[in-house]
Amino acid sequence: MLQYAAIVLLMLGLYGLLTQRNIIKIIISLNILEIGLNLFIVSVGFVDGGLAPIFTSVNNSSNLVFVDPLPQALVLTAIVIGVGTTALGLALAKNIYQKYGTFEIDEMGEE
Amino acid sequence: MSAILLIAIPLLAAFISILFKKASPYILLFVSFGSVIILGYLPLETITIGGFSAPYGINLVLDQYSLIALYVVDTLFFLIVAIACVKYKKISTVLLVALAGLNGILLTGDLFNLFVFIEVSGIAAYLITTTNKKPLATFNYLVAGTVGSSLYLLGLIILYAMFGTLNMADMSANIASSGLTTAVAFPFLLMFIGLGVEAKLLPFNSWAKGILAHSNKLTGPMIASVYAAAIGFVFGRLLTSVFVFSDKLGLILTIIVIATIVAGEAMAFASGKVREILLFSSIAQSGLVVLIFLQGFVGWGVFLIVANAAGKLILFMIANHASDELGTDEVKAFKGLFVNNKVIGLAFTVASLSAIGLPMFLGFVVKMNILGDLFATGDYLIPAVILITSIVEGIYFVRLLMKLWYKEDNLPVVQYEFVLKYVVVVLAVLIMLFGVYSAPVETTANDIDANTIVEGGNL
Amino acid sequence: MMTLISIVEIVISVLLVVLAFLAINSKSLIKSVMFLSSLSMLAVIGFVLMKAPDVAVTEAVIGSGLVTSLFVFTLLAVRKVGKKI
Amino acid sequence: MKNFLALVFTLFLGFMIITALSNNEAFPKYGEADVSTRVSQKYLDRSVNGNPGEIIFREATNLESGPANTVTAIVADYRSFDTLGEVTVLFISSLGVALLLGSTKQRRMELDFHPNFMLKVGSRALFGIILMTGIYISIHGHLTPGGGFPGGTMIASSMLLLYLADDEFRAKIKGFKILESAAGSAYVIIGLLGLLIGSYFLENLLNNGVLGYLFSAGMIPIIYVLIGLKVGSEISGVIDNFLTEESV
Repeated sequence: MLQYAAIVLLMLGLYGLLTQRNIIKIIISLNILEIGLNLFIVSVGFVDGGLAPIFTSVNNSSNLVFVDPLPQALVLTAIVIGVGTTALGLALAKNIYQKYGTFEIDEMGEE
Repeated sequence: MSAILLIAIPLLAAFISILFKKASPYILLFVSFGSVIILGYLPLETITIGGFSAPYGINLVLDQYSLIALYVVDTLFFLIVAIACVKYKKISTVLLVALAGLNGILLTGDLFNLFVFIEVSGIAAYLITTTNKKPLATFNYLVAGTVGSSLYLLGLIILYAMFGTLNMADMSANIASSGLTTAVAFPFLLMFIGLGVEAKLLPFNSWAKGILAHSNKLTGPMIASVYAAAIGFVFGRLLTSVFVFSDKLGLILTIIVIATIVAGEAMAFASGKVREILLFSSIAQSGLVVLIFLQGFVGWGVFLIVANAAGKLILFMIANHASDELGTDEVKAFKGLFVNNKVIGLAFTVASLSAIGLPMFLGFVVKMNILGDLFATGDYLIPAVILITSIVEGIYFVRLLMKLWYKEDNLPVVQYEFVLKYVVVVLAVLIMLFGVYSAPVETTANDIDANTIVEGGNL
Repeated sequence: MMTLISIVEIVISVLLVVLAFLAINSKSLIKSVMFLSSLSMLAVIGFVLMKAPDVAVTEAVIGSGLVTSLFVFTLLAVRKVGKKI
Repeated sequence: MKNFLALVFTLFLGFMIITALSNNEAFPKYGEADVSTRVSQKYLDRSVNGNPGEIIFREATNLESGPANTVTAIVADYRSFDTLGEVTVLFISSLGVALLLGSTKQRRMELDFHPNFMLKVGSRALFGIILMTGIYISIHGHLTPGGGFPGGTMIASSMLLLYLADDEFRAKIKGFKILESAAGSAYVIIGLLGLLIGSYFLENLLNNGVLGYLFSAGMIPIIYVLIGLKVGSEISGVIDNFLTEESV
């Protein structure tokens, strides 16, 4: 069920990118797209009834059924990359605002 | 002395150079020159990282294909940096990280690692294009690049869920043994679109117009020749040695790519600005590169990238320098530019004639061999497309050249500094040398064809 | 039968989609930033449901903590200069 | 109207993806992923280079990869080259924000809200707690969930708290730059040491000790603390750039 929500989130992010003309809204849609993608990546590795892939004093042996740890490691990287691009996008948005005085792309007018 | 130094040393230099602001341009020059020199001493081998063997750990693949790719990308990177680093001192650390990212893209043998390095060099590219002083164009490039790499990651994760591995060699073995070519079509299409955004293929290259039409001496050559070459090599590696795709999918992709070529040529023909002509012809050429790899010709695809990258560097460097000085890039303002700087004019002419594919130049050798191989496989549609586009290219390049050489009364006064002249002339001489004496080119191309296991091609 | 976990999962999925739609289509920027922040918190719960504690901690700290504050700082800097947002 | 059409198109695209995935027999249904056919089964059993048999918490010694948290084992040991790339991504984006927004003379942006007494005192107290949690999570990355990245961001958010508590507060950016550069180059030098002393780049040279103890997993805690410091200083730099403006 979460996997379907992740795909719909991905598509809503794409929808936001296609329709919104506001710089901040575009960055928000980009974030929604990335959250959806991260949820989908982790959902690919989910095993029903599996345990979190950490050895603790409770689930302490390697014979237990664990969830797939590799997609979680990939998502750690994807989240940090998403933050990197969002920080850059917002810095660009501030520059654009200083130059054009607005966030709406249509009001900027391509000079 | 292992290939990992090509990535570790630029990263170490980047981390250190944020402390020594004044010395960072010289660190950049030294490291990029060093990375070209190191290439001579690297044995061709697969390097595992962290001590865990291939499908479980990450490995770097240094075979003949990636050695040539590294030579091309690193040399052109050093030439651009040598010219532009004095003016753009502020972003030398960014250029160091871009060098590490590009070397990573060409070396890595792991699909997720390729995604990370595409992001590293992509973010470095966004920062390089901020020197264009066009924040909206950089913002469009950032959004397009991020969406592209997100789609690439989506396709990669679906493939991981199906085959359980992230390593390229392991993945291609699983795909070939499983024989699910129809099921692989969808994730492969996502990855193709993801990379297509970066390679300026047709439906997703709107960002390229904003970036390259207002480019300067650094962004123009960097994005149009170095980054385009790196992405071309990635396409080569993925299309030929990883993916096996069915007839139907091969046809769809060929149609997308041919549309890119035709549209690129048409827009270049119709455009009035020098940089726009070069921009659209570089879009068409990147489409041609992908087309050649789709047909499975690895060797000649590599040399098509080499010819394009060298030619594009000369064209964009000269055009951008002139438009920086004159302020506008209308063809009318450039009239008679080469009359009083003959050397630059000669180099520009050599580069554009090689792009068209006229005899005596590297472009001709590559195009003739590709057409020969295509005819051998009994395929007539694609050679026809290549010939028509070469003719269209010929028309608008010659028209441009005539204007630039035409003797005018008020000649635009543009001063080219010595380093730029020297670099451009050396490249032009190389293009002519390999055009005339093309034996080594043919042998290496057949070598690459021989020892790259061509998994791709229509099943 | 509907265990507690799968009920929570369905509720989270529906909320995720509704919040994402609201975040995109809401009029004022501050509102959509708040929706984005709550969307990221729900994603944290989703990660916990999918037995991914590492990712949940990272998403919580970075996703709803850092990203929301960066958005709010940008909007504050802009509101000081320009018209209402 | 255009928005509605775009919505219909994207939802249709989503439906196409869901159907394509559901009738693709190699793609496992949600929850039925078979980990044994995947690469990650060897990560769970720590048997990439040799099968150690059953691994018991606090008893297994000298495994090929020390951390008890398998995700940390993958991120920092099996695929540590990805993490090096990721640290570069954060490095380059914080450098980019400094290039885009920073300038030589910066001063705090005057916002129309001023911290009242409660915020000033409260955040002084909270600052210590959040900083300690951040350092705790970075150090215990190999045992408990979290690690270098969330730990570093928590350290940065404790700096953020100080920014909110006081209008004139400016963190020592020069100090953060030195810390960031030192931690980053230390990480690459550890990798190069692995190449010189061991035989692989980023090889884990120290022995892994007993699974589950604080001083186990060889180099991984050191690498994660370095990443935590680096991420913390970078994100504080980003926050500083977002909260200041050019002083005229």
